[in-house]
Amino acid sequence: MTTLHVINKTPSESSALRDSLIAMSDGDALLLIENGVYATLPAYSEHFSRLTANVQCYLLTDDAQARGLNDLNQDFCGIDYDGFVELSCRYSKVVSWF
Amino acid sequence: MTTLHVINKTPSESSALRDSLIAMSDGDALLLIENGVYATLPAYSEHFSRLTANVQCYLLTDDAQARGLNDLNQDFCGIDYDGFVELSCRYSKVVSWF
Amino acid sequence: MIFSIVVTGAPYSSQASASALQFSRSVLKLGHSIHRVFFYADGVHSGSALASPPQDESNIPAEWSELARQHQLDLVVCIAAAVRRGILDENEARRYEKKGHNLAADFTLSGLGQLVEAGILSDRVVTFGA
Amino acid sequence: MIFSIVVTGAPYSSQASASALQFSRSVLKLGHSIHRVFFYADGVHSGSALASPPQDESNIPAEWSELARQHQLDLVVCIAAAVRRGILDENEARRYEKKGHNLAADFTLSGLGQLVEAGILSDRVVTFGA
Amino acid sequence: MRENKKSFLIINRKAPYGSSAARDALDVALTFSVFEQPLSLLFMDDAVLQLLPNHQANTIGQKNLSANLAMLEMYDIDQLYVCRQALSERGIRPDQISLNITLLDTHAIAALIKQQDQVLSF
Amino acid sequence: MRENKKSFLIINRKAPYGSSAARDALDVALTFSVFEQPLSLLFMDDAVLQLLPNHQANTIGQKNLSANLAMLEMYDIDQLYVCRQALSERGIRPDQISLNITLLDTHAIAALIKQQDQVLSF
Repeated sequence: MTTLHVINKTPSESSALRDSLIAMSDGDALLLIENGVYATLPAYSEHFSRLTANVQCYLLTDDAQARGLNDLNQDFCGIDYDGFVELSCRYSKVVSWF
Repeated sequence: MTTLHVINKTPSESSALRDSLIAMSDGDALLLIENGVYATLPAYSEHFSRLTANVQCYLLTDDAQARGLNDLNQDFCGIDYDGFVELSCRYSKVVSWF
Repeated sequence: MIFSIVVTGAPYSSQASASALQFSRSVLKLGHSIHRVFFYADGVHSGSALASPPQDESNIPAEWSELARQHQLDLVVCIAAAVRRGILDENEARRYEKKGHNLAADFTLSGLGQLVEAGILSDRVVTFGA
Repeated sequence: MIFSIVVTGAPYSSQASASALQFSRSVLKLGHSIHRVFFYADGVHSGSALASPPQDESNIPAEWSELARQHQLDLVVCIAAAVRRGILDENEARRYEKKGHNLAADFTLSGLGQLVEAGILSDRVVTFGA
Repeated sequence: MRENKKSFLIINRKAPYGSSAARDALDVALTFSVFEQPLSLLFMDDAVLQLLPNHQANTIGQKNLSANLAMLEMYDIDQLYVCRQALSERGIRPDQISLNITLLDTHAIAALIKQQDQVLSF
Repeated sequence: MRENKKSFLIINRKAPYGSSAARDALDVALTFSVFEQPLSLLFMDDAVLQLLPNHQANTIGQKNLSANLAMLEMYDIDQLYVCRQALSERGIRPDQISLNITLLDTHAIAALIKQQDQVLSF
């Protein structure tokens, strides 16, 4: 069964991102929300180097825009809350990391 | 002026310890309280390797005992709340990291 | 699909409750249903009737109440987490001999069984944590 | 020496308020004085009159009240942080047209100026954060 | 509700006492036993610190978490998984843990999560 | 209270919006101006993320922090220090920051803290 992993903390304020990457399987997806969107800063790209091409990466644009992250990282697909809900349906479950 | 640095988070739940070590001067002291006492586990000793002998390291024994940390790390001097107050007086100010 | 939502962060202190509210609106807009919203840990403050944010800021407890009325949502606040944090309904105020109560309209105090049951009966459980 | 204490974590959610209470007791026992205890951010929940923890757990708001009465402590809850989080005294309840109020006895709502003034007039300010 | 049997996993990631997360997670786990649902617990990151023995939480006015952890077995919640990397990063030896646990490396953690119907995080 | 002049430092360490810490710290800073006390602000760790331009916090139902940050200058709070390491770890260039800031390396941060009478942390 596939999983949508939702991360809402920066790499500095919690080990949520690190732990989620340990827990990811091929075919899963990763969604950054709230302070989690800061992980799309290019300086943090090494965190995602372990991920295979079979893990899709998303970020919530509402949270990115709120924080002035307008030059979106090309490795992440921006979605809105409707997209968040659609992803929650497409994957068999949602796991939150905070 | 000297500073008592008080840290109440584990190395994993916050960058409080790391940031406090950046901010420390010779003659300062460091006190671990609440979840901060877990940093006395020997596995975390490398965090303190930068510290000079001129920085005294303390831990609050109430919090260590609560968490089953009875084999106290010899690099840390155990104190109770009265000792915490005395340290707060001895150093010119207290800076909390959380 | 049937969703349940779990909120464990307090409004104004964390973004969890505001995010959960936005997510819930989208769930309903897209034609899915919400079996229950369960407020746990600091999330219980989402059910405070006394929260009084400045007028130019969103009133998150009031927005939950409004969404609940529009869509007959079941907003359950964990009773054990709530009473220790000072969120009481009329019954609990009586039990603990307190003069007032502050659980907002459209919220109910109940036990953790409501969270487990929501997990069993929902296709998706989405947690907004602090 | 003159101390002031700052608490920014909520009881039961973080250890901040409980630690601050223990520290304050030692300050007073050792013959120092406490100019003020200032509750900010989630620390404002320390002043909830409705907090009803189980009988075998400590009632942190009640312990603050008791310590305040014994030592004439000035327990100040930040008014802006409090009202948005649903901690109101009688005045604020009237201002926001709320039916109840829940600020515990021996606590006062006031502004951030009380924190700055405490910093100026105290020899030591010790923050217990969440 | 027998037709609704689902596999549940509770992920624990926080140290005890400093926040309410550890106790909140255990309270949920104990509630599950009433519903007779398949339940596993996973201890990752700082949550492995919950498993250290000899807590004396009365020194800080709290109740021992160990008592609640010991209740898991009584309630037949025996699928207890522990992240091996989290233990070793903190220098905790498996023989210091009195509960009957299964150590998992990172690949096994991903596999455990993959096979669950629902996951709750704390 | 002129005889009571003390130097104060507010240490900011948290990202904006996800928690109230950034706003709480700024509200305290603006309050200081009324008391005419010497005040410095230090941005470390995730707090440097507060300094990115073009916030649109209305998308998440909050008020822009940038407006409050801009008020610091109006209130003559001009001792704004930023941890150089925190910026570079996040790939933020100093020229992206519109406020008039002073970059500090780690030794200078220790020296700044050393010279303060009181420090408040957020």
